[in-house]
Amino acid sequence: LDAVSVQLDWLPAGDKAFVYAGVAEGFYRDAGLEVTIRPGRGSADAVTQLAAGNADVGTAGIGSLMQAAAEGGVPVKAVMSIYSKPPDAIFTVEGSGITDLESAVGKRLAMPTFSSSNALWPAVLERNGIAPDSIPVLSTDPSGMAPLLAQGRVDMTLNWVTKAPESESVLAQAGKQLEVLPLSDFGLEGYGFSLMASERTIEQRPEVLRRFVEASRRAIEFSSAHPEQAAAAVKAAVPEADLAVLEGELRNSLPLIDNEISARDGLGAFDPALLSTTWEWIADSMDFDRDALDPTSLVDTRFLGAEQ
Amino acid sequence: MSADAHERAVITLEGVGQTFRSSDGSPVIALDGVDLALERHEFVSLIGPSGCGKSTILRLISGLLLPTSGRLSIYGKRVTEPRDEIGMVFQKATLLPWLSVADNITFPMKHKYGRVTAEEKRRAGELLEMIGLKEFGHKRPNELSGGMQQRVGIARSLLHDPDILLMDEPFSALDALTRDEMSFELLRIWSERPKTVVFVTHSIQEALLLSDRIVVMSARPGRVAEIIDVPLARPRTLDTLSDPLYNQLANDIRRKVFSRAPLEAGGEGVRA
Amino acid sequence: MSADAHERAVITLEGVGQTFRSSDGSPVIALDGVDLALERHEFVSLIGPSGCGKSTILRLISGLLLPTSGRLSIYGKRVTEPRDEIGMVFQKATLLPWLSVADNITFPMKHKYGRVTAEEKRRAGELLEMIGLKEFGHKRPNELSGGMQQRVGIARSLLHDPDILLMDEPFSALDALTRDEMSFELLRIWSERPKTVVFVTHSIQEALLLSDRIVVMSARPGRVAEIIDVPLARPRTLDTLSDPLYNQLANDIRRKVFSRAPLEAGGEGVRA
Amino acid sequence: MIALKRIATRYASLIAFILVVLAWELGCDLFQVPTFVLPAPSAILVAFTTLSPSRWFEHTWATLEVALLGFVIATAIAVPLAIAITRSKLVSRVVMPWLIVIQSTPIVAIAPIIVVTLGAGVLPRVVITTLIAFFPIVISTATGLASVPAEFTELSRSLRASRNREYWQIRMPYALPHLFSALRVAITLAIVGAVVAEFVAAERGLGYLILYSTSSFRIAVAFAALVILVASSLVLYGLITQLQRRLFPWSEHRG
Amino acid sequence: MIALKRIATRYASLIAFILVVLAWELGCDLFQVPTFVLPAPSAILVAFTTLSPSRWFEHTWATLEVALLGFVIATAIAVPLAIAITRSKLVSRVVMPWLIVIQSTPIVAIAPIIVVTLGAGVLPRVVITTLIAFFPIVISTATGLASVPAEFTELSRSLRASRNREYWQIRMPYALPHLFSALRVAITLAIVGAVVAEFVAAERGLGYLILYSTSSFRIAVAFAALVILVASSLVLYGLITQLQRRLFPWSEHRG
Ligand SMILES: Nc1ncnc2c1ncn2[C@@H]1O[C@H](COP(=O)(O)OP(=O)(O)OP(=O)(O)O)[C@@H](O)[C@H]1O
Ligand SMILES: Nc1ncnc2c1ncn2[C@@H]1O[C@H](COP(=O)(O)OP(=O)(O)OP(=O)(O)O)[C@@H](O)[C@H]1O
Ligand SMILES: O=[N+]([O-])[O-]
Ligand SMILES: [Mg+2]
Ligand SMILES: [Mg+2]
Repeated sequence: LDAVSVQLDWLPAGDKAFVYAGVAEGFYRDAGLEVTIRPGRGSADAVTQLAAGNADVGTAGIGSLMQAAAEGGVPVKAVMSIYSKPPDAIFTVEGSGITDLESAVGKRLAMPTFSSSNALWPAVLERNGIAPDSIPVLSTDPSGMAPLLAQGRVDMTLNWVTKAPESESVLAQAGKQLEVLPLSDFGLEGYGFSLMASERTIEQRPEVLRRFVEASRRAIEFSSAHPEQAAAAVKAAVPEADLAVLEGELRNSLPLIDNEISARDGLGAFDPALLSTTWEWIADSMDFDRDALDPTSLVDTRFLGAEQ
Repeated sequence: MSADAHERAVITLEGVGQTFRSSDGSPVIALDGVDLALERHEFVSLIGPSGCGKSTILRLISGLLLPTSGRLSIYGKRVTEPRDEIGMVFQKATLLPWLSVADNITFPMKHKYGRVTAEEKRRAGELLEMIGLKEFGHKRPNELSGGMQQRVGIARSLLHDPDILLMDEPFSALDALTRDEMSFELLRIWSERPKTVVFVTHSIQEALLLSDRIVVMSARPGRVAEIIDVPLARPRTLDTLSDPLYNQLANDIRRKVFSRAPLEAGGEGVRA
Repeated sequence: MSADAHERAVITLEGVGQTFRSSDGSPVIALDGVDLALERHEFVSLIGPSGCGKSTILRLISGLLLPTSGRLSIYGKRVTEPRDEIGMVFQKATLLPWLSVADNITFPMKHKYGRVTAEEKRRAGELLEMIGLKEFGHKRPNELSGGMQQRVGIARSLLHDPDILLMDEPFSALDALTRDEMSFELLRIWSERPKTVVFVTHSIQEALLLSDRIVVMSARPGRVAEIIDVPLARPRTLDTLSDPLYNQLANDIRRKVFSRAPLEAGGEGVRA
Repeated sequence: MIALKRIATRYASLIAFILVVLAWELGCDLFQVPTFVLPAPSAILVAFTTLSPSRWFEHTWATLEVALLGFVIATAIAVPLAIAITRSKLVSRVVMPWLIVIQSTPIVAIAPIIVVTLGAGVLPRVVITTLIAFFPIVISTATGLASVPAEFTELSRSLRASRNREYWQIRMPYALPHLFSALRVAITLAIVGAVVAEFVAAERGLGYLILYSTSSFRIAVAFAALVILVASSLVLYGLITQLQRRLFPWSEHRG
Repeated sequence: MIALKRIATRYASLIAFILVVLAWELGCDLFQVPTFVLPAPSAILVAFTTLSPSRWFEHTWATLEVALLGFVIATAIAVPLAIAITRSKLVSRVVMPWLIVIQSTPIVAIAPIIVVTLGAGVLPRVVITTLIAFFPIVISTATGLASVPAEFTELSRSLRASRNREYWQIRMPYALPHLFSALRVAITLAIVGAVVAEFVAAERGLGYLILYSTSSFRIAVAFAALVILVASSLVLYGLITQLQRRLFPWSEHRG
């Protein structure tokens, strides 16, 4: 078996269930791979760990990779897209009166201090013709956001749709109902969560990588078909996880994976046009020159296998 | 002592014993059944071998230590804690290293009442002069010699004019001349502002010159071996020192002290 | 002193001065032009008023302090740091509070050589007995009286049988009897294992009983006022104390010391 | 009455503990504090059952192992460093600024470097813990070593002892109360340090569990982990105090 | 030669600093260390220009304000607490365990509570900083207060002074070297605390800038912020040392 270490972008959760399912269901073993999983501390951390050679492959938001590239470059490439839609969303409570961006003006928004969503937010507002400072923003620790919303200290939070189950359970304790407004409804487009590999892996172990990508694709398809089993695979590896939450997270991530775009291009593909759009959102929100880099240079789709 | 004397007593010790529990667990009997009654404005000296409990008696009278047996009272009241009217000269100088010499002298007022009056500062200046350290007021204690530090300790105890003065070998680090000066100064202060004084010393002559009575103690466990009246006239002056009675008394006491001792010697130590 | 004597000298001070810079910035001249030569195995006492620089001289000889002027040498070599052959009794007892009394006595060996031999432990036991604290070996210094602590300090300095012994008022906290005992013990040790001793004291009798010569110092700035030979026969015993010459010498010195003093008194302090 | 008072004094900390827990429980009940803000003690107790005892033990040991290793290494580095600093002005001048630099560098800021350079094992976590715990030991010990009364150092100098012996036989014993007070601070810092290290990089441990639980809003589990963490701290703190009392009884109160 | 040596000693820390920076620069160059791992000093210098001076000042002041407030409040709480603990065995028994509890609670674990209860202003950050900085002050000061020689406390008792005066006029001056060594530890902890607080809730400050920059791969900017942070720490540490030297010259070395 070939050893492959997988760097997750965050702690084990339902949206990463496919890696665990891949191990539990033997997809990786069948592909001749011995996979070890390393939980991470954010996309930037995952990209850095890959760049530094501490892991062979990993998962991270492609925005982080683009940012890293714009800031000087890292020896990491995206080898497979997982989310073809952005996960960013507004969470609010039912009956808050917030149904779109116009009705959000003057309401208080909490966002996690260090999240890739933050930079996108002003750009989304501008595209919708809303002055960014018309919505007061509170930066806070991620673990404070749902409680703030439940307590009514803020009217909405900026979040990922995959995180809805946890927020739901917190709101439920306060007798409130969660309302999710995906930012894609307000024109935000682009790739998100992706499978990445270090250039060293790409150059030195292309065959292993190809097998890993292929096995991962099977694991993703398995997970979207059998969310309960995929969630159970995570639970088996991480006893402190909550099975229901895991499954909820996974289910919430499925529309980001399985949608009209992936139906059109196939799972894992990077459409150059959508890739450019993704980069333009990043460039605009982070004040990079749109011409600073060619986003297609950051992806390497050679490992996607026969289907492509 | 007469019943009358007992009534006039300021400080009374009745069967006072002090047993220390030492770190190795064994008890050390420092004092055993000490009876003593000091009259108002009396000057009493304690003499006795090293380790016989003289300092312990002072610590008991000062209220720093409570007797493990017997009864100790001041003005008829059992002593349970330190009292206001007491001034103390410790065997070690215990000057505060962060205060100047002058501030060390006024420290009792500062510490007791939170402030030092101009009058007290003036008096501290006088005392500094009396102890011969006029130019040393601004220096730190660690810049003084051992004897100088001891004198500062004496000055400190005199500042607040205590009613009861407890002095633990206050002159031990002083040369003969300074010792004389300090003795006569002490007598002057005592006669101007009478107070009850308990004075620990190893010098029979010093005890004779200063005291009304001398309490001779015996070695461990400390007991009162004898109490000797000093019939020398007051005021005592330089002339007292050449009084034949003074020398005769000194010899008498010496004989008594040394007769109880293992080593027979001809005088107060080497001072024959 | 003859050129011959100078040659035999173990410790020589030539024009030694010591000026301290005090915390308030002013200089304190502690010693000024001190000339002194101590012969091998000589017993010399230093006497002088409090603060005249006696302790400072000992600290200079021990190498703990370097003179600010003049030259100090031991065995012909300029002193630049402490030396091995010196034993020191400090004016303050400076016992280590975390060691037992016995361990304090053997501490110099432990500290110098890293270990204490069985022989040294035996010797420490002897010294404990000599200072009358046999049962106190296991106690902590803070459980001893002032005089007891002082005796421990003496025992500590004697353990390693130093060639040069510097003693700063070692008997000041002792009663007359203990003082006598300790004096004769010191003389016995000194005659059995000869050493050069510099002994600071405030007692003329003590100085006479012990020394070959007495160095009388004058007050600040400290200078050598006079050096007095002591013609008393050796060995000195209890009989020495009743020798008429002893008493006459004491009176002579007293007169000399007191003649330089502002206060005219009839004796060594109150000890007329 | 007096007997009652004596009992009250002896069990004061226990009584205070019970009172606080009761007040906490009742307060949560009374003010309807939601569990996602502050779980009641009863909720925390329930949370203990969500993981198997062996899993709890695994997490606890992962953290304690790092904390103890970090503590021991921090002590082993800090004490010689404190000695070197008090011994030589030059060393002090050169080294002190760097110690302050290390101490005031927020670990999270350089965590990626540490993890990147040291890999993913227990090593980076031990290093982080050590970095967090060592500074107070250096400072307190150096202060204790420097505040030895001159009379004791003169005694040492007069004996011409080596400076090593001066340090080990005089300055160190004198500084022990301060060394031990620093060790008490350091053990709590080591625990916090191990947790911080787990926030930065770990797959298990109480810190990891806390991070994991709070990020998924299961505050009660996080508090259960916190309870174990704090209890470990208290026990280790008490052990150090006991050690001092046993080995160096005279060092508790000087004089 | 001797003159040279003297100069070397005086400027030792400067020389060491220059050597380290040079070695760092050359090392990065030689081993081709990528910027996302460790930027070279020259890259950090360049990074300073990516923000306007006024913006740097804004971040720096945001952090220092919190650090200084936290430090002052921590001192104001810790010193009376240390006094209370040494004064009364009962207080010590009841309070100490809770102090250890607070000290060994990783702040990030209770971040939600802090954010939810205290809002998002400067308050929660000051509270966090205070919590992180106060414990070493309590412990060191209490140790200093308790190690006053018996002869001084007897002097005080013999004067029948109030216990307040015993503390302020005898124990406190005696404990000053230890209080100040604790303050030096506390100021560096306060800086770290302010940074940690910014991780939990802030939209500016050097800690915010560091995390923000690392998460967007501007490691050089993060290091530039770190340089300011560390320099502030060094300056504040030096100020406390100066303060001690000026106000309490006798407290630097006792005896
Ligand atoms: N804190 C203590 N713990 C144990 N024993 C003590 C303590 N203080 C004093 N002692 C013992 O009590 C006895 C009397 O001591 P004290 O200091 O009163 O003697 P003293 O007469 O003043 O002697 P000196 O003339 O040497 O000062 C001694 O044997 C001493 O060992
Ligand atoms: N560290 C110091 N700093 C400043 N002055 C000092 C210092 N040590 C001693 N002195 C001064 O030097 C002089 C001599 O001091 P020394 O201790 O030698 O006197 P001494 O003869 O031993 O007196 P005593 O008999 O009182 O012990 C004194 O005036 C003292 O104030
Ligand atoms: O500062 N202390 O040494 O505790
Ligand atoms: Mg005594
Ligand atoms: Mg002296």
